[in-house]
Amino acid sequence: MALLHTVNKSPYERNTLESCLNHVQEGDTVLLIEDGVYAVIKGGRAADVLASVKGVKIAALSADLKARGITADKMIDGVEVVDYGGFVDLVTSNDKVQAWL
Amino acid sequence: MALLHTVNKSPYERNTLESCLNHVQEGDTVLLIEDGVYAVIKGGRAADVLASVKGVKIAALSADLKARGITADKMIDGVEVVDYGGFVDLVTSNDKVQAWL
Amino acid sequence: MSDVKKFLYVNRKAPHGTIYALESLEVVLIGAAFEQDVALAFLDDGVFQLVKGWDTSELGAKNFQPAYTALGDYDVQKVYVERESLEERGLSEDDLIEMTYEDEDDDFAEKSSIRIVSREEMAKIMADADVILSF
Amino acid sequence: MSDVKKFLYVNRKAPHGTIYALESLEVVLIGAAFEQDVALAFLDDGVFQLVKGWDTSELGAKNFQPAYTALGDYDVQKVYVERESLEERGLSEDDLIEMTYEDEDDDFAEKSSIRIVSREEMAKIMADADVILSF
Amino acid sequence: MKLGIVVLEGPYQHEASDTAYNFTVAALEKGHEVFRVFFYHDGVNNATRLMVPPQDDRHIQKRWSELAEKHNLDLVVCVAAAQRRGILDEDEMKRHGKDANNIAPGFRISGLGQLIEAGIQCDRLVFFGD
Amino acid sequence: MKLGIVVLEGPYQHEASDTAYNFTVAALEKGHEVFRVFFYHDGVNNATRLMVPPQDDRHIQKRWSELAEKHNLDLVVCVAAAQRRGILDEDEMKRHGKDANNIAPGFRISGLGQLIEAGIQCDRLVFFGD
Repeated sequence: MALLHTVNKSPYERNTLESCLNHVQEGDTVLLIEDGVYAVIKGGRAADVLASVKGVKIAALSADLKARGITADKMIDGVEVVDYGGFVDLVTSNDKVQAWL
Repeated sequence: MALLHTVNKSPYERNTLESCLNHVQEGDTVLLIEDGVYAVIKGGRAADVLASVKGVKIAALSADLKARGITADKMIDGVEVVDYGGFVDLVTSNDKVQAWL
Repeated sequence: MSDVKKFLYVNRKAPHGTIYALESLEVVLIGAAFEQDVALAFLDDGVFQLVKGWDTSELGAKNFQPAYTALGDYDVQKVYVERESLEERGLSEDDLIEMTYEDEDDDFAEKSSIRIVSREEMAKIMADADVILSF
Repeated sequence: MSDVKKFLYVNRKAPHGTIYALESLEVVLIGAAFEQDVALAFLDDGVFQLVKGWDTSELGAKNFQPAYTALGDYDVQKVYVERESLEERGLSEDDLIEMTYEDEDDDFAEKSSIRIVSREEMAKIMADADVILSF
Repeated sequence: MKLGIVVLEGPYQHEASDTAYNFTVAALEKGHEVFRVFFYHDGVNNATRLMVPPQDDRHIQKRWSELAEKHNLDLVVCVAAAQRRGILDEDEMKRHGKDANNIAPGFRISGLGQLIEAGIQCDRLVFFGD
Repeated sequence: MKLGIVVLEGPYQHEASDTAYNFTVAALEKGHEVFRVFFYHDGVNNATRLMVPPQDDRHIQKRWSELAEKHNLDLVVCVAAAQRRGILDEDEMKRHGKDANNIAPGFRISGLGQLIEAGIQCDRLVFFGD
C-alpha cells in the first residue's frame, strides 16, 4: 500500500515537508511540487532534512524547478526529476495520494 | 519610530512569528491576529518563543482568541488582550505597521 | 465498484484562518450519506479544529463547532487525533470537544469517537486508507 | 503632504507558488511614477524572487523576471536582500540576478542596486521607513 | 486508470490551479480517463467566464473550457462553494434573484456528492490546493 | 487620523477579509477617517454582487457595500487584479466585449496608483492578507 505524498510548500515557510517526512513509510514516494521544490537546493537547511530520509524515494517536478531557476548543479543528489507525465506515473504506480496542503 | 507588527499565521504552521521576532526592535509592539493567536497557548512550543522576547509589547486580538476557544486561563502571562478598537489604537499609537503576511 | 471504500479525511489546518476546516467538514457531512467506511484524521494545526469553547460572535463569522459534535449522528465513529500534534501545541484531550456515537453492537451505548493516536499510528492509518481527502 | 515619503516594499514570499511576488512587483512599477523615495526589501522566501535563470515555459505561466531587472529604469536604486535569509536557503549573491541603476551623481555610472544586509540592518531599514507595503 | 482531480484554489492567486491543469493534460496524454475535475473552495473561481488576463499570460478559464470540450471532461463546480463566492449559472441566477451569471462553457454546478462519487468511482483522487 | 486599508484575500476563503472589515468598522467608530479601502490580489473577489452565502452566515460583500454607503467610504478594486479574476463593472464589460458584469454597489474599479496615493495621503496604511 505505497503512498505518494505531494508537498507544495516551501520548507522555509511552513512545516509541511517536515510533517510529511514524519509520516512517510518505507517504500513511499515524496514528490515536491510548486514551492515545495525549494527543499532540494544544495547547502540549504531543508536539504539536510531531505538527505536524512531513508527508504523513501524523493522526486521533484521539473516545471517547478525550472521556473525557479533551480538547475541540476544547484540540487542535492538523490532527487529524481520528473515532468508532469512522470507525476501522473507516480500517481498511478502508488496506491493512493496524500496531498500535504 | 515604533512599529506595530501584525502576525496572522499559526506559529506551528509557518515561520512568520519567528521571522517577525527576529526583526522587532525595543519599543515595538507585536499584535497576534487570526491564526497568529495560537502562539499564546500555555505549554505550547511557540509560547516559549514568545516568552523569551524582551522589551517588546505582545498583544492578541480578543475576537480571534474567543473564536478559537483560547480563554484567559489557557494563555501565557504578559499578553495584552485587545479588541478591534484596541487594534486601531495600536495602529495610531505606533508610527507605522508591518504586516507579516 | 459497489465495495465499501475506506475514506480518510485528513485535516491539517487551523479553523477560522482559512475556510479549509469548514468546507472539509461540509464534505464529511455530505459524504456520510454514501455508506462508505469513513474516518477523520486531525494532525498538525488540524487539532485546533477540535478545541472546545469557540465563541465567534465578536469575529462575526458562523460558529460551526456544533457540526463536529453532530458527526456522531451521521455515523462518523472514527476520529483520530495525533498526540504529538496536541502536545506540541500545549493541548491535551481535556481541551477537546466531546464527540460520541451510539455503538449498535453494544446496545447503543454512547461511546467517544475520539481516538488519540501516536504519529506512527497516524502514518499507518493513512497507509491503510483507500481514498485520502486532504484539506 | 507634498513631502517625499520613504516607501518600503517588503517581499517575504516565494515567486510562482502564489501571486504575491508578481502583483507586488506591479505595484512597484506603477509606484515609481509617484516620485517617492522607494526601497525594496527581500527577506525570508522573498529572496527566491531574485534567483536568476527562471524558465517558466514548462509551467505555462508568464516569466516576470525581466521586470525585476528593469526596475533600474524606473529609478529603483535600493534593493535590500537579507544575508541570513540567503544563507539558510543555500544561496549567495552570485545566485541572484543583476539589478543596476545609473548614478546621476557619478557621471551616470552603472551601479548595482542590490545591497546585501544583515538581519539587524533589515530591522533598522523597516524602522526607518515611512510607509511599509507588505506582500 | 480512472482519475479524479480536485482543485481548491483560484486562478492566478495560487499555482495549485496551474498544477492541476498541467497534471490533467498529462494524464489525458498518457491515455488515462479523467472521470471528473471537481472545483471546491476558491477553486470555483476558475470557472468564471468574465476573466480577462493580460494578453501575454495564460487564460486559465479558457484553457479548462477548451480542454473540457476536446476531451469531453466533466468539470464540476461545488454549488455551496460557488454561491458563497459569486459563481452562478443561469439556474442559480434565477433561483437567487440575481441579475447576471458568470459561469464559463464546459463547467457545470452541482453538489458535494459529486466529489464523494469521484472518490468511490476513481482509482486515484488527487488534490491540488494551498 | 487618516487611515488606508489594503485587502489582499478573497471572501470566506481567508479571514483577512473579515479582519479588514472589523478593523474598518472599529476605526470609523473611533472617529478616524478611512481614506480608502483598496482591494488587491484575490481581495478583488470581495466586490462581486453575485455571492449568495448561507443565510446563517455573514454576507461579506453586502456588509462592505452598506458600510460604504453609511460612511461614504471609497472602496477601490484594482483593475489589473480584477480583470485577471473576472470582476468587471459595466465599462470594463463593454471594453472587453463581455456579456455580464458583477461589481457590487459602492465599489469602483481603478488603477494601482490609488494604492500609492493612499500610501502618500494616509497617516497609516494597514495590510490584510495571507
